[in-house]
Amino acid sequence: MLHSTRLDRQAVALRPARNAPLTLRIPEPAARPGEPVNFSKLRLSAPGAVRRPALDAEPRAMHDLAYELIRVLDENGHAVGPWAPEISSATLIAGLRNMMLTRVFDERMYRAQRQGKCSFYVRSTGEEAVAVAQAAALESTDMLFGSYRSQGLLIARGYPLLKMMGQVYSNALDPLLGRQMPVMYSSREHNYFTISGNLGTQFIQAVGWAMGSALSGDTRIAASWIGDGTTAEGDFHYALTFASVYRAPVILNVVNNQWAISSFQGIAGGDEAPFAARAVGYGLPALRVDGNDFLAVYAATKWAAQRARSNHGATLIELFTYRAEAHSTSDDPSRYRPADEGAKWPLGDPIARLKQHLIARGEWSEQKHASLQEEVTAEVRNLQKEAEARGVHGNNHTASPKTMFEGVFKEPDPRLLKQRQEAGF
Amino acid sequence: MLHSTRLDRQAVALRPARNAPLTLRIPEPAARPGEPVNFSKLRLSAPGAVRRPALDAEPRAMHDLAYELIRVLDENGHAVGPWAPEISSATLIAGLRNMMLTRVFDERMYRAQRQGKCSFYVRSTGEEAVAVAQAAALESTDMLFGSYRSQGLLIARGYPLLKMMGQVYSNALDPLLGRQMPVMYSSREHNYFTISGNLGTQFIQAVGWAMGSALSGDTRIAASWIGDGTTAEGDFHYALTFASVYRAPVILNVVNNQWAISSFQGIAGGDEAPFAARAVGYGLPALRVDGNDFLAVYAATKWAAQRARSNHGATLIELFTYRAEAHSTSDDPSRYRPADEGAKWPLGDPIARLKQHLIARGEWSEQKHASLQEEVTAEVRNLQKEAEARGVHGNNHTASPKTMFEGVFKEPDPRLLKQRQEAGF
Amino acid sequence: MATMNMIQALNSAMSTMMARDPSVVVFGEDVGYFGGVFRATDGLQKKYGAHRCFDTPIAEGGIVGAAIGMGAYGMRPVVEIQFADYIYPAFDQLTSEAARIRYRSAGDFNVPIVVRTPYGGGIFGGQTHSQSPEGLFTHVVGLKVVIPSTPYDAKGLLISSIEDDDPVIFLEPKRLYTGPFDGRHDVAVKPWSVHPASEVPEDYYRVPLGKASIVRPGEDVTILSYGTMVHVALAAAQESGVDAEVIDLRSLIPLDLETIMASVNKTGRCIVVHEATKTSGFGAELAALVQRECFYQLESPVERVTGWDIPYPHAFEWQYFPGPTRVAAAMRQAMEA
Amino acid sequence: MATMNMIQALNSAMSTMMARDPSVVVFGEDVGYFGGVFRATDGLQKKYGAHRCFDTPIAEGGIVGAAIGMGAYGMRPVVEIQFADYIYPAFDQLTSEAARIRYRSAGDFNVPIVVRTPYGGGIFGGQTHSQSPEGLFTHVVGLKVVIPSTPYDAKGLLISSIEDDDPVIFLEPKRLYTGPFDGRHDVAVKPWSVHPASEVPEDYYRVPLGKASIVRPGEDVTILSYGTMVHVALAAAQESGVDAEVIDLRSLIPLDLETIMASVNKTGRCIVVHEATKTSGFGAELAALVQRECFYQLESPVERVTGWDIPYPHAFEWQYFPGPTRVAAAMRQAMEA
Ligand SMILES: Cc1ncc(C[n+]2csc(CCOP(=O)(O)OP(=O)(O)O)c2C)c(N)n1
Ligand SMILES: Cc1ncc(C[n+]2csc(CCOP(=O)(O)OP(=O)(O)O)c2C)c(N)n1
Ligand SMILES: [Mg+2]
Ligand SMILES: [Mg+2]
Repeated sequence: MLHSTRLDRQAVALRPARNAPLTLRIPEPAARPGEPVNFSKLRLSAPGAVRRPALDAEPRAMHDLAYELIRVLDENGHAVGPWAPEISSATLIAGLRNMMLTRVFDERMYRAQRQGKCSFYVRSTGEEAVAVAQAAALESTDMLFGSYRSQGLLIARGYPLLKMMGQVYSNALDPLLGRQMPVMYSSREHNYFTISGNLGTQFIQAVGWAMGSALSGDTRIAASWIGDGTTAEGDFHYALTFASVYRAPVILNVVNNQWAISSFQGIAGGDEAPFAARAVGYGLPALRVDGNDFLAVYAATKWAAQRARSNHGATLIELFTYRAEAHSTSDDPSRYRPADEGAKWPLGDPIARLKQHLIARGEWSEQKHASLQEEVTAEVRNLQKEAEARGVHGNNHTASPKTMFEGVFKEPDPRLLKQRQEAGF
Repeated sequence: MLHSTRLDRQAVALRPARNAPLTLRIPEPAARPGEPVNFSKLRLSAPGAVRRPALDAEPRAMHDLAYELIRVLDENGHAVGPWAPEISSATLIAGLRNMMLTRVFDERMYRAQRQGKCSFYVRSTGEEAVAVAQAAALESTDMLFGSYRSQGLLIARGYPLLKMMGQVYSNALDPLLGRQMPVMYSSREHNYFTISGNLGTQFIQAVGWAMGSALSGDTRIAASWIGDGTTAEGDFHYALTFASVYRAPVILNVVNNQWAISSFQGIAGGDEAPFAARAVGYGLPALRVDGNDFLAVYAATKWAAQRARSNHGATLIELFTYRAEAHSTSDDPSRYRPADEGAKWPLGDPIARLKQHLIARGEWSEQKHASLQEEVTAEVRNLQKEAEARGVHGNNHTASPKTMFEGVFKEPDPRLLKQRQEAGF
Repeated sequence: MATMNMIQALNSAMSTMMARDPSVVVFGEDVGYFGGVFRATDGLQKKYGAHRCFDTPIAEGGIVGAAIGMGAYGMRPVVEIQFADYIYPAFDQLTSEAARIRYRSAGDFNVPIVVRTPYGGGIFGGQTHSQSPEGLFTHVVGLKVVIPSTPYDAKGLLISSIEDDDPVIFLEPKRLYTGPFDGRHDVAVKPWSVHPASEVPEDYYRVPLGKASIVRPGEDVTILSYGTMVHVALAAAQESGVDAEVIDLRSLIPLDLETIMASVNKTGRCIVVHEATKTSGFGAELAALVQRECFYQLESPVERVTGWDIPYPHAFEWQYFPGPTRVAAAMRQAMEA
Repeated sequence: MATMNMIQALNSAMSTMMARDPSVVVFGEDVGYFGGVFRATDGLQKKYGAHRCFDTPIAEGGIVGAAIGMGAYGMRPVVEIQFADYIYPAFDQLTSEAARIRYRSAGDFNVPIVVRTPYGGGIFGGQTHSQSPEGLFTHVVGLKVVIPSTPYDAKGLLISSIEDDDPVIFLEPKRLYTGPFDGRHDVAVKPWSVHPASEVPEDYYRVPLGKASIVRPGEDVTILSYGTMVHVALAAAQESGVDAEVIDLRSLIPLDLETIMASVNKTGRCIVVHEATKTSGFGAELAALVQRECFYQLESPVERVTGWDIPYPHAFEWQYFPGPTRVAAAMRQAMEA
């Protein structure tokens, strides 16, 4: 008989070759505490060097952009290259102000936490351009699905700082009735979706929202933000898949601030390919942008928004930036990265760079800047006083505890009526 | 005052432009029942046309391969181009036999289901080369994480058909004691991981297994298979992420058989980019291969296996094929696709094509083929008789029901001892 | 009025709501052109267009996540998870998001979605086409959990669920799709058409959530059940000769505790019947509630007749399934205790 | 012997096992170089190398899926989910895979993994850093669920869990990491060092799974609890003046039903205390079991003192937390019933 089962098995079951032992690669950042900072592996492009494709360009013809870095501001603060946006000085100054406001707000809330006045805080220091420039590039009716580090979006949309503080302090001004941690804001009025403590979930929700808008023949688009670390979650994949399949009008932003708590971006796969490149496999266009360059962020976001509005679907934007401070008030970055890494970040500080540009443009001065700095500081300080007068965390100046039994469902829950009685409220 | 909050808000809150209404794209296949088949959108390359990169090529330098189609067999059955593997005729004939065995086995089990002898069955008709050629390219000690359509792997590894039938019939021969459905095989002895009914879960498990092997300095690699539809699950994304980050020695296969039950591959995003292209964003190399070309599948798998064995990490392989029969015995494809789509599949049938090649090679003939066909048919028929003598589904010839209370945990569970008593076993 | 089986009734509920409310959209794996592997969405795409009823990628977490976003936009998505066994990839979106969004946003946003999914055994689906995960969802505050047992209720409850402004997990006893299966697997199953609850209005109507139904009044022992097990309990009452009061809960969350208490206070005995595994199943909650609320009226302990604490074993379907014989035995035992 | 807090004891357990068994590997988000956000894996990477203890991508489903594969390979992965609130993305891998692989493969493969995760409130973590999901896992057949309440038990139970050949969900009461918090949040918390169970051997030892511990013998009422609530129950016993027998279950699956029954048969009263939300929490299962097994000995209904059926509200941490006052009131009430 030509082929017995036994023979086949032998033909298939090759003898294991004497291979060298396998090894596993555990990625390590370029520098740890005590070591000199090392940015030699960063993929940067020169300002103005990256091409700007047509709004209806085929994603397949844009792969290169996932590996470049769109930069507009050069070393002297001049806007150069095809991505230099048409943008009024008024808009830029408003953006500058909102970034400064965000930074001052962050600093003061951070200090309030250190003084025990709130339970927790997350700063967005160094990343202000991401939120503020993107808010400027979008329409106020577009829906934003942010993260806990997206406060700049809300500030740029004019959400009352007093309400933000109310939530940070969990006091009587807290619009969320003490139910949420600081920084997990929500405002339907400002088209700002309720922030989740669970990473990544908002990414696919934003796609769903955009699908709803498109199904309804509406004109509003959605945008969402997640961190470099969070790209590893399933929701990231769902978002890209659904956005691609249904050509949903949504902007999907990855804020690559190099760190996810103590894990550098290589632990999420960023060393193997830029996060922007993830878009390639889904047939989505990707833009990789200097996140500390207000003009570049603005221009890239405008491009993606216009593309979405004209029914060309979703864009993935990687915003390349640096988390200049600790992850949160629970974190101490000196344990895992060189203390001076942030200060030496080669793409600088977004506020300083926009200021430089405005001065180069002849629309700004050190003096104006100093007085604006004073103004926003005073604004925040005054509001803070007002807010603290209404209570701080832990001193029971929040909404009545009986409210905690309400609003799980739209209709009152009989179980909770009983439980509220039992609790004595 | 230069900037009031009110003013800023206005600067940012652009008036909604009068955009055209948004629309949502719902993908549709090229043809539905009653319409002529339409393969105009298929991305095919000519046999022999695709380059073969070095085993240690940078993934970044291989993107083109995700969009090409590796084909070795030309229209006349000749092996052409750089991917034509060095492979003995004995191995090819063994492969041919295993494919034929798989097809006959599938047909007979399918008919047994129609006769009410088993509860359910899944055929792999038309996709036999995927499993059989890949098994031939791997070592028998490599660990396989297959799907419910991977029976060809197990057959090629010489797993006793009688045991497979035992499981299909849930009879006394069932090594899984009646606990699993037909087709969800498991064999530690054959390094064949227990098949899950839940799609996709095995993909990241395979990566974990490979990580374990690499951590242990072993030489064994892992391979896993999922369908085109299943690429949308989170586990797909986890697998690619972990494989990329840790450079795990694993082969990740997407069997693109064009359909996921009634959904064509465009519903999983396949119209926007080939599934192979998903690898790009993770910095993984991708090969896109004619899944009905035994030699191409073998060659691509060998390449990926050698790459993994030499510590260059994972490869994503898209196996481009066609599900020639129904999804399962619960399905009726005439409701959602043209009846003749399979017959007209431009890449032919894997068995016919390998047969043609062997004849072209001078190692085979119509006669030999016919007698081999008879032989495998007889083998399966005889085994089937033997198996059916030990019982078929529903006639209580399986293991004792008391076994169903065993083996949830390694140690006996006191709850289950009680419950078994209560059940009267 | 028309005669419908449960699939037809569900289809009719979706169709009715799609016609009434343009914000109702239906999607899930294979639900579009094909009409779903159980045919529940048959014809909807044809009738209302691919934009109202469409296929999705195989990503349950994505389906539910997208539905949440769409719900927040203002639509009322009705999504299908092909089998309840495959709902776990969506567990995070359901638990951390759908269930919490109203509360955490203090009412700013809400999630008016329905997640339909066939559950339960009886079709030789093995471990991964037979599960009854309802107990898990009852522990997640913010989710409603609804399970019909007849075509009439299926349509009325599904309409109420679609109109509900909160997320509803709508579990469909797949064994009941085509007939009122009572667990007697060795006799031919009757079709729905011989059952009065197959008379279903073709138009809009609601069966409210949170109202149980007493499907068999009785004096001796209260049987709490839902879905397939309602019919099993009825068969068991007959088989046992015990005058059981059989209650169909219809929705687990919200729960009609009043009806339950009134019955147990009357009968003094209670048995919970479900197909899910025993430990920490919803039967545990029911037993805990009943022993607490009716302690001084109880003449015997609350019993649970449930699936065993094992995965649903393919070949031992009927040895796993808590059929009428087991339920009847429990009834008789309760009477003796 | 050394004096350890719970974090140190857990660290010592992992270190002990990594030294003994090269197949033990530790991974999770931030657990490598940094040593974990709660410092539980501090120093392990330095001591055993990056291949034994390393960071992972933020993908809980990926972490557990990879651990399952590694376990099947022959390793004993001990993975950390940063907060129990983030375990849901891994729910499918835990439920459909880890829990089922031994059974479905008839013993061909098994999953000797431990999933460590901090749970519970008391740190003003709000809705997503405070949850107690243990009840869900007790419903999943094939998973063991372990919860320590002292440093000594934490190390001994973690070692038993690592050596166990089946998947173990190891829930760590994060509020107990640094001291035996008893719910009296308005007084300074004592450090572990003043508690006898902070005496922890530096070497290998086991505390077996499935054996409860009677932490306070008593005659009047049985308190069933675990984790943080054990200390709350002790404080409540003191506050109430009721002679409560406080039982620390230590593992929920397997459950030490014998110890529970013996105690309730003695006291005739039972209160279950947990921090998780009430409906379908593990308290339901315990109440259902106790009323069934001890029906004729019970003098009052089994009571549950638990978290309310709401998400953990950030500012109302102490109004949510079932503290000693609520437990004491339940004790007195049980005595009056
Ligand atoms: C599902 C889930 N897993 C883990 C966490 C804990 N966690 C909070 S923030 C964080 C790091 C996120 O990093 P990245 O996505 O880069 O965002 P960044 O903080 O840098 O803005 C982690 C792990 C969480 N909140 N949710
Ligand atoms: C998690 C999960 N979701 C859904 C299903 C139901 N289901 C079984 S097979 C299938 C289609 C899979 O298609 P594909 O991945 O292309 O593989 P193929 O059947 O074509 O080999 C679906 C949706 C499942 N088994 N598991
Ligand atoms: Mg980050
Ligand atoms: Mg397929």
